[in-house]
Amino acid sequence: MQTHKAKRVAIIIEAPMERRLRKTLEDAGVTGYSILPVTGGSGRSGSWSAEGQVGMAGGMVQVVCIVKPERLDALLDSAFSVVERHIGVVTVSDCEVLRAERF
Amino acid sequence: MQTHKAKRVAIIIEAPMERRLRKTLEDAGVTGYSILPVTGGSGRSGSWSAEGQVGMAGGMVQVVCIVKPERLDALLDSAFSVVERHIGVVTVSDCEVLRAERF
Amino acid sequence: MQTHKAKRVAIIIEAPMERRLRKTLEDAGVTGYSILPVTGGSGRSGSWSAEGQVGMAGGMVQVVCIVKPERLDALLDSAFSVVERHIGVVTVSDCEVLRAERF
Amino acid sequence: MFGIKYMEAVLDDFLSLATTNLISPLILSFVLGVCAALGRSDLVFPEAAAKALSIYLLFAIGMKGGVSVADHGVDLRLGGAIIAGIILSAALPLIAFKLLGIMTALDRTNAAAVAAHYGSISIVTFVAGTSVLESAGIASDGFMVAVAAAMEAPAILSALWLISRGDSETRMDATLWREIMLNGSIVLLVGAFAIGMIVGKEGMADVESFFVSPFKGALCLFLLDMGLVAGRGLRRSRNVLTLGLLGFGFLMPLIGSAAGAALGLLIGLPAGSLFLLMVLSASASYIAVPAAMRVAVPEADPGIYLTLSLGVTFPFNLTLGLPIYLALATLLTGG
Amino acid sequence: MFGIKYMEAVLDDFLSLATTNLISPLILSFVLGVCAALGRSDLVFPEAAAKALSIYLLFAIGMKGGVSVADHGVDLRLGGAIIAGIILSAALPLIAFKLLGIMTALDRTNAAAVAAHYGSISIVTFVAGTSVLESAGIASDGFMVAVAAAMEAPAILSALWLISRGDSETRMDATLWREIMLNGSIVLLVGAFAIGMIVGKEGMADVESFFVSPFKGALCLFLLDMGLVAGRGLRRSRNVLTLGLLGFGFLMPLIGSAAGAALGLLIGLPAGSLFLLMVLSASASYIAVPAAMRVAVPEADPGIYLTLSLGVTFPFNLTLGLPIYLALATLLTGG
Amino acid sequence: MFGIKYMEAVLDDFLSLATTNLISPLILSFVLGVCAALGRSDLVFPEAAAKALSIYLLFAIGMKGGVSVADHGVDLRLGGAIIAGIILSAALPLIAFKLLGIMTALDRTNAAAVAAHYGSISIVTFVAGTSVLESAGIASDGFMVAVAAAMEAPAILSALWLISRGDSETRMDATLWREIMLNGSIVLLVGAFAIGMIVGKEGMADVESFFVSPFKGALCLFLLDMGLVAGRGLRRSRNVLTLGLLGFGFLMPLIGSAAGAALGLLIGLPAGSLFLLMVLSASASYIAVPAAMRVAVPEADPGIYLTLSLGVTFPFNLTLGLPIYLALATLLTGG
Ligand SMILES: Nc1ncnc2c1ncn2[C@@H]1O[C@H](COP(=O)(O)O)[C@@H](O)[C@H]1O
Ligand SMILES: Nc1ncnc2c1ncn2[C@@H]1O[C@H](COP(=O)(O)O)[C@@H](O)[C@H]1O
Ligand SMILES: Nc1ncnc2c1ncn2[C@@H]1O[C@H](COP(=O)(O)O)[C@@H](O)[C@H]1O
Ligand code: NA
Ligand code: NA
Ligand code: NA
Repeated sequence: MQTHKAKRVAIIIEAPMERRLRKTLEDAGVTGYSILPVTGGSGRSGSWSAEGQVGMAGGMVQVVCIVKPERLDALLDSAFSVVERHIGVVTVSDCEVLRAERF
Repeated sequence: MQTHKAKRVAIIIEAPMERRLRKTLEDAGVTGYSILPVTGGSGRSGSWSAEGQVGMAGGMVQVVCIVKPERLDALLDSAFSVVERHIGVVTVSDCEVLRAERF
Repeated sequence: MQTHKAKRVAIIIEAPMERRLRKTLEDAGVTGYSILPVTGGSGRSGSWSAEGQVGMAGGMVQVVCIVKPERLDALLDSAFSVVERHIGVVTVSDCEVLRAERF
Repeated sequence: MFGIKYMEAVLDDFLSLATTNLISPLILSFVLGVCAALGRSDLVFPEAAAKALSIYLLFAIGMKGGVSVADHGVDLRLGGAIIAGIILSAALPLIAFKLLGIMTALDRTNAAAVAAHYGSISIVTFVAGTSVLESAGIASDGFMVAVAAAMEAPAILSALWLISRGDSETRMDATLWREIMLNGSIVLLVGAFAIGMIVGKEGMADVESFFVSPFKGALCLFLLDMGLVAGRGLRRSRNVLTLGLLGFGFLMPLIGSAAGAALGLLIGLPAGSLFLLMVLSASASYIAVPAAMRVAVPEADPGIYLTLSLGVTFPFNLTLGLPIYLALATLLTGG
Repeated sequence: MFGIKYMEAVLDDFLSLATTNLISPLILSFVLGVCAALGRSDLVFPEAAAKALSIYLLFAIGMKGGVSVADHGVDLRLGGAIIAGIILSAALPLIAFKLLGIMTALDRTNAAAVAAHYGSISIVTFVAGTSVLESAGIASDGFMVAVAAAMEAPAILSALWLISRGDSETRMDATLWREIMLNGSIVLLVGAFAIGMIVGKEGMADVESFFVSPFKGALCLFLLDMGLVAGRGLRRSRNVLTLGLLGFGFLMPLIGSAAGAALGLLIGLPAGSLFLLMVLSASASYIAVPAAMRVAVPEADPGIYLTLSLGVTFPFNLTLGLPIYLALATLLTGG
Repeated sequence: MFGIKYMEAVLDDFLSLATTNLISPLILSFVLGVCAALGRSDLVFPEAAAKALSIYLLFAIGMKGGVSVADHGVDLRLGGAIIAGIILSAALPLIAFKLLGIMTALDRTNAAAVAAHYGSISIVTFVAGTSVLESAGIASDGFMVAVAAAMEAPAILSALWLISRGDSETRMDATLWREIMLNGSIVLLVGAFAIGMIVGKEGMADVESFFVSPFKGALCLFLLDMGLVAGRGLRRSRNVLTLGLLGFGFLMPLIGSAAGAALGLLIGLPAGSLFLLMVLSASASYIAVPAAMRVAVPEADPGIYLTLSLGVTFPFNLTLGLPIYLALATLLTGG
């Protein structure tokens, strides 16, 4: 099967910031991403879990974008402007995709 | 710790196609996969979020398979037969696994 | 954007083991991880899905840790002590992170 | 002279009916949801709660229907009504498809996909219809629930036939067919109907304070969520809504209800049941059919068919449609 | 002569009881769920809704028990019943283990894991039992809820002891022990029981229209979900079900109920409570014990123990078991 | 002499009130939740169910308020009460900020973030307050629901102003402002209030057996979950709770309620409404404000503000606060 190089960017960020991150990504021309729920975790600010919450203030979400390598930097710049003061974890890894024309 | 090379295939596809994809994978001899919920996203067909839905028609799921490198092509071929006309996003990346005998 | 090498460890394990894995990781000094829900899957022990369950005995969760490369072995050792007799799937892959000081 | 007086009385009736309907807690909850979504409030209904509520509503409405049939005996009209329903479900997509060809620029695939929705039904609109009937104190046949179930699927077949006559192919297979026939809402409706028929009034008494008394209140919350969903859908897809599509979304339910009225009169349905058949014909699916289209016709754009059925026709039926159909049904049966 | 007449009367009673039970909305809802799952309908109950319903049911049943104890004063039999329950829970796994050795080819670990389930209890079967009692107009002691809670855990200890006598090791530690003793359903049952005892009838009046009147209807929906789960489990695991296992799944509840009856008579329980102790002994756990086994005995196959307890014994108890146990309990107490 | 007798009578009243409150199913459910969480039971309430319950409670309380206003006509005091509420919400953070400066070592940002919570309100405390009023048979004005809604947001502005006077910057923009003003609970409260005003007593009758009769029972389950959340929060964050913070968490609600009492008397509120205004002033937000702080002041530590408002002040108000405020309100209005 013919595959093409791409980058997978995963951003874990506070749920109340989801809307802003989505908007920023869309403004930066990143049209493809998916959002996965995160139900718990641990970090410098202690550990948490979705069941122990009222309201969404404490929750996190993971935003996953698959992008062409050449669009990585623009994506990271715009994402960073949102997560900068926040606790978001940003990872980038290599991957291959089918149907490169979609990215 | 002793690790072994493997491939991680992640397929994001419409929820109503989940059953078919599962069946196709199982028919192709891929016995190991996990399904993760996707609660929102954006793509060429616009942006969506699970809360804004009635019925599952609009939702997506992510299917993750860890396979031995030599079984990658068979997996991709069978997965592609399902996603071909659909909006699925298929990514492949390298990884290492513990306990290779399980894959 | 300046990025730094890191490792992404993903562990899929039975939900009733989540607490133990968290504790073991924390005891081993791994303070950063996130937990993602898994809603179905298939493996040597057959296929399952979260909707067909009462109680959590049958469910799985995915624990994702981003760590500095030099801390990978300690993490794997401690994780393995938990998953050893269990059905957990452990994968390791390379990634890059922003803000290395956080890991 | 008399004719005009009569029409005036009918109009008065209709207006008071429309007002009662529009200021009922049900419709107001829906409107609140739409407004909250249009104002981009972060109010959301958890998906699981919405699904649970819909299971509750389907079970309750199915059981009530069954109990009422057990109570009044099976009526000869049952068979006629079900056949009428199947014919309507199968035929309306053909009309809708033609109308879309005239009013819009949709390609064959998208037009057929939209048409499928209008042949099938929206069970929530049906439930709201039974609430309106109840408030108006008009009886209806319990078996109309079975008619609703029978009308879910035939429309899909018609649409797939329309598509296969063009050059695109559809992914219709036995699996999909079983999925459609055994989709959750059909199974619940028919199953609860059967349970109601078996346990009868006596068995119902046991569970009445769960399935009957709180029903309307639960429907309020569900309509609040439907309003949120419809409003969010509208906001997101306003750009796909051309004037032609919008017009279709308002016109087609009227045509559907007229067709329903014609067949209903033919088989001699009384006012209440006639009204419900009109409501079913006027309503458009937004659960079963979209899921089937996603699988069978992935090329069709969900943005179009979901927005039309959920964002345009559903609110129209709920607010203006119901009183119109009820006024007509009473008029036509000389009630 | 008289004896035969009497037995005929008892049989008649039993048959009418069984019929009433089988055509109650509760059982029919369960059957609907099983059928939908076996027919591979896509009907699913959201996990969150099922959990919420079970919290509601546990809280309601616990509170009712507490209120009833507050009302009638603490009975001397309370202590006896709890001790009987603990003995049953600890002893039944030993019997089940032996029986599995005779009837099936399961290895030691799997047999012990299965056995643990049959010593412990299914609270939903208990709740359904109280519903059957209520319909039959037979009173029972409020403290039976406490007995149910007491029977959850001892069986696990017995099973782990069985395993540790073989060569495999189990993962039993203080953490697991605390998890078992403070598992959600025990905490809810005991907590709500205590609340009921404190607030009494008067406090209950405030919340009756939430916890009492809609109870049966809510139980219907929950049993619908249980039916879906049981049916899906059966479909997925039909190949693990050998004839021997199947036979065990039907036989063991009968043995359990007999043991329950013996101890219950010994401590002088009246008909209603005797019936409930039999139900508890006959029922098999499918929530607390599976979770504990997953941690303590990961080598045991969940496909076997879950399928047996949820797919075989639970439906058996719900449909045929309950009327059998009730007929016996009435017979034995000369009711 | 007389004064002491009177005080004794008041104290008696207060004690009996406190006892009634403490042994109500509501508070006991909360206590059960706290204990389960502190004992590390795995009892959890599914997130979706908790959200659904809170939507139900907000809708019900809003609608009841609206119906009551429709019933009694709009009162002149409505305007006064809303203005009083806004002033309290805006001013209390300033007091809280000062107090934190004296009692704790929090930096400016964290102190301001905590202060914001105490100006705003906890709607669950308010709902529990209305339940206490009902049990005590004291009437209150329906419009207090609108006052509750009006008090949600001003506190956030005050806190952001406090922060911006220091050197750290906040992320306040139009988007956040809209999010705060149109957050789910404000929209639900105000929307349901409006619906209640439109449909009045008559429309309410239709949905009473959903929104009114089961209300208290549903509140029990919700408080059980709140107890679980509060307990878990406490366990996780016990190390952030210095003595100073703890003292603040108990003292500030008393100060808030005193301020509420002063303004309430000034505008002539009768006992019931005065009590509710005191409750609103005493309570601290744990939904709307934390979400806003996460966005606007990410540097502030959620562990501090959530633990204080949810783990300390909420339980305090629920158990001891409510009877204290009610005794004072009756005393002050000479009731
Ligand atoms: N190294 C990591 N790997 C995966 N997730 C992390 C990591 N560090 C933090 N997180 C997630 O981000 C949240 C906030 O992290 P922190 O700001 O460090 O408290 C945590 O609760 C986790 O859900
Ligand atoms: N580049 C991408 N990265 C991650 N997810 C994507 C991407 N493109 C599409 N998706 C997901 O696939 C769905 C459908 O994509 P599309 O067919 O492009 O509208 C989106 O709503 C996303 O959930
Ligand atoms: N190769 C794999 N890739 C992804 N997930 C897997 C894989 N193998 C097993 N799993 C997950 O682990 C669970 C248990 O696996 P098993 O022990 O093989 O039955 C499965 O139900 C899947 O959710
Ligand atoms: Na229709
Ligand atoms: Na048992
Ligand atoms: Na306040």
